[in-house]
Amino acid sequence: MSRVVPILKDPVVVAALIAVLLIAIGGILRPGFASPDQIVDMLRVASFLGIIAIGQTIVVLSGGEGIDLSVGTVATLGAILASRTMAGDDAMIVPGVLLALGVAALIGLANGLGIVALKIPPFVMTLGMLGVVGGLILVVTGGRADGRAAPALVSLVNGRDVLGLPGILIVWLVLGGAVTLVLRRTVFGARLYAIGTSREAARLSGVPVRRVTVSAYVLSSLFAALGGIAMVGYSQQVFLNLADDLTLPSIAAVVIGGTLVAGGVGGYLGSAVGAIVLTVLTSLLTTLAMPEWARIVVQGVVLIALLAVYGRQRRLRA
Amino acid sequence: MTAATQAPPAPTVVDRVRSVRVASWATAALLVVAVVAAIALQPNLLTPYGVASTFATFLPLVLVAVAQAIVVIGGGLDLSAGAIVALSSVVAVQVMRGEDGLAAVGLAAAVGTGVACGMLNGLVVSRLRLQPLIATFASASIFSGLALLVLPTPGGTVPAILTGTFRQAIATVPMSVLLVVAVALGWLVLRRTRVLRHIRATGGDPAAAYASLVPVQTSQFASYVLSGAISGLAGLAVLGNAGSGDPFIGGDLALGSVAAVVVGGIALRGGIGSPIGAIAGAIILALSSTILFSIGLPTSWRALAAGVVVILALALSALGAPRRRR
Amino acid sequence: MTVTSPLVRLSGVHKRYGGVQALRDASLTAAGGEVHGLLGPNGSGKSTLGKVLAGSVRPDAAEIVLAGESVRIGSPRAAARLGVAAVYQQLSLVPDLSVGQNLVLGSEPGRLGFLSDRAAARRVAPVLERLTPALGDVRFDDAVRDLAPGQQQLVEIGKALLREPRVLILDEATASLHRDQVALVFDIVRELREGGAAILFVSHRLDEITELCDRATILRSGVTVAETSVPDTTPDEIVRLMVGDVQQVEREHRDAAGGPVRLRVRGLAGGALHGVDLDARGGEIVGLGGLQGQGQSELLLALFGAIAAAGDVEVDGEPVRLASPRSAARRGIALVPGDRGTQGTLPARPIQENLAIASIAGRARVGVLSTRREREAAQSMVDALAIKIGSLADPISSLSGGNAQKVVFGKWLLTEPSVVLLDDPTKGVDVGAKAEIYRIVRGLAEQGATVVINSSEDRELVTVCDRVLVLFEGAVRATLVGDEITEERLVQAALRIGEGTQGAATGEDAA
Amino acid sequence: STVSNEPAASGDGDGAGPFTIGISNGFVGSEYRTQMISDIEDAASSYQDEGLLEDLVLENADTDVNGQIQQVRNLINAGVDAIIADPNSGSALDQVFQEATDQGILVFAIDQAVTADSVINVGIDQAEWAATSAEWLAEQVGEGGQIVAVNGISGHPANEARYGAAQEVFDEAGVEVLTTADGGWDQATGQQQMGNLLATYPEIDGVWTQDGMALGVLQAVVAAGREDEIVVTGEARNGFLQLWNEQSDDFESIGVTNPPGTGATALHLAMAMLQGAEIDESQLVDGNTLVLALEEPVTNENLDAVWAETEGEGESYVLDSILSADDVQQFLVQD
Ligand SMILES: Nc1ncnc2c1ncn2[C@@H]1O[C@H](COP(=O)(O)OP(=O)(O)OP(=O)(O)O)[C@@H](O)[C@H]1O
Ligand SMILES: Nc1ncnc2c1ncn2[C@@H]1O[C@H](COP(=O)(O)OP(=O)(O)OP(=O)(O)O)[C@@H](O)[C@H]1O
Ligand SMILES: [Mg+2]
Ligand SMILES: [Mg+2]
Repeated sequence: MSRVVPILKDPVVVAALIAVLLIAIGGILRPGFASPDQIVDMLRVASFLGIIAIGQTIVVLSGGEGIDLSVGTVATLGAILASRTMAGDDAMIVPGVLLALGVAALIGLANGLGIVALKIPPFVMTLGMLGVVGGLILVVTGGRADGRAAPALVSLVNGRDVLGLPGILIVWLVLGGAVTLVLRRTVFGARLYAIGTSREAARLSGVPVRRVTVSAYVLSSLFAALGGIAMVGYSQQVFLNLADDLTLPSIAAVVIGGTLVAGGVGGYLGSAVGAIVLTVLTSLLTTLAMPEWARIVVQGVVLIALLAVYGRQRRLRA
Repeated sequence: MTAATQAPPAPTVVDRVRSVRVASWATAALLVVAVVAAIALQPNLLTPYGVASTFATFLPLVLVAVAQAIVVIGGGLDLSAGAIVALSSVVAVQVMRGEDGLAAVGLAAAVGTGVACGMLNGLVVSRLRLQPLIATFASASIFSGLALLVLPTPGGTVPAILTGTFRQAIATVPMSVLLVVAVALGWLVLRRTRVLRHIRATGGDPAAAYASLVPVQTSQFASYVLSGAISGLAGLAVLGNAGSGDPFIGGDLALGSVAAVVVGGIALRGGIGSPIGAIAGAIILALSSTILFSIGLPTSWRALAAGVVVILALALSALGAPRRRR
Repeated sequence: MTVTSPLVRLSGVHKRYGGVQALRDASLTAAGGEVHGLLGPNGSGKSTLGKVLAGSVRPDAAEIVLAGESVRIGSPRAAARLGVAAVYQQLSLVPDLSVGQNLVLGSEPGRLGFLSDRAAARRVAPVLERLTPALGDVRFDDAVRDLAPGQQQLVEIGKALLREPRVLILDEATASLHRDQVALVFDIVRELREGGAAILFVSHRLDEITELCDRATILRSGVTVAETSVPDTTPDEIVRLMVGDVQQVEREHRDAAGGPVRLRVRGLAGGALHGVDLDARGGEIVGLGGLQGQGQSELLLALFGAIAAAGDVEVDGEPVRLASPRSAARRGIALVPGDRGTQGTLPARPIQENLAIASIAGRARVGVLSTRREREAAQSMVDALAIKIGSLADPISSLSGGNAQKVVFGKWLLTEPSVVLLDDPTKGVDVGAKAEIYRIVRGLAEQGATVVINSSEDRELVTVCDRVLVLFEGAVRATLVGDEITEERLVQAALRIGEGTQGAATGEDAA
Repeated sequence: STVSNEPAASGDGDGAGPFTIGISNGFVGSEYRTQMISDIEDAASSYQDEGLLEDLVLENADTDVNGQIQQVRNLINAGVDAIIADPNSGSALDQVFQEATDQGILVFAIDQAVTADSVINVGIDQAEWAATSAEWLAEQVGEGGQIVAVNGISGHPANEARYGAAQEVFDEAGVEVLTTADGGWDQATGQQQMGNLLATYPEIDGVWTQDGMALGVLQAVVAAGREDEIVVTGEARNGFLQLWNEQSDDFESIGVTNPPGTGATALHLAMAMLQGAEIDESQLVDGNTLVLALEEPVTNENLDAVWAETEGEGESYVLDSILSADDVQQFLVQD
C-alpha cells in the first residue's frame, strides 16, 4: 500500500490513468469509442502532436523560461517543403524530408541565437518567429501550398502495416524511446537538465550553456518538422495552415506530462501521455452531442482540473 | 564609516544570467522612429480623421497591453486576455441592445465580466497554484466558449453614443487620443496604490515578498482582477470600433499584448517595468503594420517582413538593456 | 540568568521535507531580555525551527506559546501580528524595489490604499540612521540590487527592526558581514535585549555566540540535545555538545613548496581588478586576504573565465584563455564558488548528477554515458569525502549545507584539477564539516594541486594557508608567509593598506 | 493640420479616374483566398493597362477583426476610391465600413455578407449553396436516412447560414442528423473529426460537409473502407475531384462551386460604378446584396468533363467563376 501512494503522485501515471478513464467514459457513452480501431485511430492522431511535443519537451526542460511558440508553423512549413518536393513520388521522400529538416534546423538556429545572443526572451522570440515562418510559407508557396505526400508516407501513417498498427506509431515509439535515452543517458541530456536547473551553476561547472540552449531550439524545430511531415502523410495533401494549431496543445501536453515549466525536471514519457490525453479528450467531446460552446468550455475546465490534480506549483509556506 | 561599506557588489550577483530588460530609451527611440516613418509614408495620418481613427484602432491593444503589463509585472501571464475582451464585449452588446440609455449598464457589464474572468484566472493561479501560461490558455477556452453562448452568431448593435465617441473631439483633440492619454494617466494613479506595490514585489520575488509580509496570493489575485477589468474596458473599445458584437473578436490580442509588453520594456520574469512602456510598445507594433503597408511591399512578403520587424524590435529593446553593474 | 516566565516556548515541533526529517520533537524556550543562541551543525534544523516560529514553514506538529498564550502561527503576517520578526538566512529582499520600499514592504503607510512616500521616508529614517555607521551612504531611493551583500543583509536587519519585534530571529544574519558591521548589529541586539525582547541568534561562529548570547539551545539532527547558559560553558564544551567529539582543527602549514611555478598571473585586470600578479607552485595553498570586497572573489572568477578580465594567465607554462569556465576547466582549473545555492549546485537534480556534471564528458563514449561508470565515480567521491547522503538519486537540495559543499568539492575532484580556486568554501558550514573540508584542501595540496582560497574568516586563512596575499582595491598589496600569518597580522595588513600605508606589512611586496 | 481632411477626393460617381482600389483580406492561410486575390489582380491588370486604374492597394494578412479594422483605416488613409473586402466578421466591420462610405468611398463585401447598408455585398447565396448539396444528400440517403454533419466554425455567420439551410432540407426530407462536429474549415481537423464520428456512429448513411473539409472527411471514410456505404457531399476543388476520380464508378458525390472569383466580379462592378454607373436597386436583396447565380454543380455526370478542364490547375485550385466587365452590366442601370 505504501508503495502505491507515491506512484499515484507521479504525473505520468496520473495522466495515463486519466487517458484510460476518458476512453472508458467514452466507451460507456458511445460504445465504438473504446473499440481497438478507434483507439488506434486516436493514437495515430496523437502521434503528430506527440512528435512535436518531443521538441517542446526539450525546450521546456532547458529552462530559462524556455518555450517554443513557433513549432506549429514550423511543422506546417516542414510539411509543405517535404510534400512539394515529394509531389506524390516515393523516390523523393528522402530529399523532401532532408530539405524540410534542413530548413527547420536553420529556423531553430535562429531561435536559439536570438535567445542566447540577442537575449530575447524565448516566449517573444519564438512568437516573432511564428510570424516570420508564417511569412516564409507565403513567400515559398505564393499562397498555394500544392504538395502531395508520397504513397509510402501515406501508408506509413494511414496504413496498419506493422503488426496491424500504423507504422507512424512505431516511428513515434522509436523517437520517444530515443529521446528518453538521450535525455537520461547522454552528455547532452545531463547538460540539458543542468542548464534547466540553474544556468549559472551549470556554466560554473563547465557546461557550454549557450551551445546546449541553441541545440535545444534546433531540436525543437527538427521534431516540429517531423511532426508536420507525419501529418501530411495523414492528410495526404498539404495546405497552408496544416499544423498551425498544434503549438499550444504541444505545450499543454508537456505540462500535463509533469515537466516543470521552470525547466530541469521532467521527461518525454509524460509529454507523450499528455498528447494522448489531449487527443482523446478532443475526440470524446466530438462524439458527445453537445453544443460547440459547451465543448470549448468543457475542454478548458477539464484542462484546469487535470492540472489541479498534480500540476500545482510549490506552496510559499513550505 | 568603514571601507567595507563602500565595497562594490560581490561577484555572487555578477554575471548571473542576465535578465532581459528593455531600457526605456530603446522603447522611446522605437516609438519615435515608428511615428516619424508612419507619418512620412502616410501623410494622411495627420488629418483629423487619420489621427482619430489611428488612435481608435490602437485603443483595444493599448488597453490589453496595460492589462497584460500588470499581470506580467506581478510575475504572471495572461493568454486569456483576448478571450476576456471577446466575452465582455458580447455581454455588453447583449445588455445594451443598441440603446444609448443602456450604455452605462453596458460599461458596467463589460467591466464586471472582465472582473469575473480575472477572478477565475486569479483563483486558478493564486489558489490552485497552476502555472499561469497554461492555466490562462485553459481559461481562454472557457471564456471563448461562453462568448459563443452569449452571442451565438455575430450581430447586435452598439449604441451610437459609444461608436460616436471616437469621432468626437474635445477642443479639436480627438476623443480617441484623449482616451489613450487617459489610460496612461490612469496608470499613474494606480501605481501609487499599495496593491500595485505588492503586485510588483510579488513579481520581483514571491518568496521574499511572502516573507516580507506581502499578501502574495491576494496580490496575484488582484493583478488578474485588475487586468480583467481593463480587458473588459478593451471589450468596449472594440465595440466602439466595430459597431456590433462578434464572439470571435480579439483573437490576436493576447499574444500581441505580450509582444507589446516586452517591446515596452517589461521583463517577462516579473517585477520590472511600467505599463506606460507597454502602451508605447502597443503603438510601435500597431504602427509597424501601417508602415509595412505604406512602403508597398509585395503582399506575399509582407507577413515575413512583419515577423522580422517584430523580432528586430525585440532585439533592439534587448540590446538597449542596461548592463548589470559590476 | 534564570528563566522565570518565558516569552517564547516552542515544543513538540516536527517537520518533514519529503524524505528528510528536519525536526523531530524539537523544543526551545527563551525569555524576554535574553539573547538566545540556536546552535547545531549544518542541517540540524536551526533555520527550520526559526521559520516555524516566523510563520514561513508549515510544521507537521508544533506547540507555540508566546507570553504565556498558546498561538497558531499560520503565516509570516500572523507572526508579525504577534510581534515576531525574522531575518532569514536567505535574504528576503525584492531586488527590483528600492531600499525604502523594501524596508516598509508589507506594512506601507498610506491612506485609502494609496501610498505615502513621505510617511514611509519618515518611518524608515531612524532605522537608516541607526544603521549608517555600518551601512554607509545608502539612501531611501537606492536600488537594493545595487547594494553589496553585506549592505543588503543590513537592510534586511533594518526591515526586522522596523517591526519593533518582541521576538527577533537572526538566522546567520552576520555571516556576510564584516567585523565592524557585526559590532553594530551586536549593539542593536543588546539594545533590543534591554528593551525586553527575546532574540534568537543563529551563527556558526563560536566567538559571536560566546560574545553575545546569554543562553543557547543546541540542536542535532532535528532534536534539541541541550540547553545551556553560555557564560557558564566553555567553547570546547559547546562544540562537543554540537558535534560530539571532533578534534579542533590545528593550524598546520608547511614551508613554501619547491618546484616550478604552476599558476602564473600577470596584470590581470577588469571589473574590480586592477592588475593582479601572482605566482603559485604546485602543492601550495595561497590565501587571499584583506578587507571584504577588494576583488578577492572577482580574482577567482576571472581566473576561472567566469567574468570578463584581461591579462596573462599560465598553468604549468601553458597560456590559459580566460574565455569561459569551460576553457578554464579544460586547462585543469576548478572553482568552488561562493554562493553554493545559485552557483555551486543544481538544486532539483540528483546528487549523482551534481557530482558528475563537470567531468561527464570524460567518462562518455561518443556522448553516451555509462550508468555504471557515473555511479562509481559519484560513489568514489561520496566515500572519499565522507559525504552523508541517503541515496545518490536523492536531490542535492535534501542535503545540509556542509554536505552539499562537499558535493561541490567532489564535483571538481573528479576532474583531477591542478589548480583549485576556493571562494569562501566554509561559509555557513558547521564546525565538524569545516574540519573535514580543511582536510580535503590539504589533501589536494599534498597531491600537488595549487590551491587559491578566499575566505571571509581570517581564522580560516590562518588555519590552512602557506602564504596569504592581501588585496586592496583589486591588486595584491602585501604578502604574508608562514609564521607571519596570524589573525592580528591579517587585520593589521588589511587596515593599514586601507589607511594608505602601502607595503607596510612584512614579506615580499608583490605590488 | 495642413493635410486635406478628405482623403478620397474623387468620391463616387462620374469621376474621370484613374482610380485607386483597395483590397482588405484578413485571412491568408487558405488557397481559396490566394486564388481570390490573384483573380482580382488579373482583373485589375486590364484596367491598369487602359489607364483607368492607377493602383490596386492590397491589405492582405492574417489578422483578427481589430487588425482588419486597421487594414480598412489604412486604405481610407491611403486615399482609395473603392474598397473590396473579404470581411472577418459579418457585423463587426460595419462601423469602419460606415467611416469609409461616409467619406465617399465605395465599399464591397465579398464572400461574407455584412450588415452595414452602405456596403454592397456581392456573392452567392450561402443558404442556396448549402441546400443544393443537402438536397442531393437527402435524396441519396432517402427518408429515414441517418447522417452526421461536419461543420465549419459554430457561430460563424457563413456556417450558420449554410447549416441552417441544410438542416431545413434534412427536416423536410425526413433525414435524421445524429450529431454535428466542428472541423474549423480545416482539412486535417475534418479528417480527425470524421474518424471519431465513424467509430462512434457506426450506423450512419451519409455525411454532410462543406468547403475545405470534404477531402479530409472523404479520406477518413476511405481509410475506414466505408466509401461504398457512406455518402459524402464533396466540394468543387481539384484535390477533391482527384480523389473522387480515383474512386470506383459507383462512388457518387457532389461539388457545388463557391467561386473565389467573386472578388474579381466585385472589381468590375467597382470600376463601372466609379466611372459613373449606378447599381440597379431592384436587383438588390435585403437592400444591399447582389446575389450571384450558382454554377452547375459537379456530379458524376459531368465529373470527367470538369476534371479534364481543371486538372492542369494544381491541387489547390478551386472551381471558379468570374463575371466579366460586360456581365456585370446586368446589375447596373445605364444612363
Ligand atoms: N525546503 C526544503 N526542502 C527540503 N529539505 C529541506 C528544506 N529546507 C531544509 N531542508 C532540510 O531540512 C534539514 C534542516 O535544514 P535547516 O536549514 O533547518 O538546517 P540548519 O540547521 O539551518 O542548517 P545550516 O546550518 O546549514 O543553515 C536539512 O537536512 C535540510 O536539507
Ligand atoms: N502554530 C502551530 N501550532 C500547531 N500546529 C500548527 C501550527 N502551525 C501549523 N500547524 C499545523 O500544520 C499543519 C498545516 O498548517 P496550516 O494550518 O498553516 O495549513 P493551512 O492553513 O490549511 O494551509 P494554507 O495556508 O495553504 O491555507 C496543520 O496540521 C496544523 O495543525
Ligand atoms: Mg540554516
Ligand atoms: Mg548555513
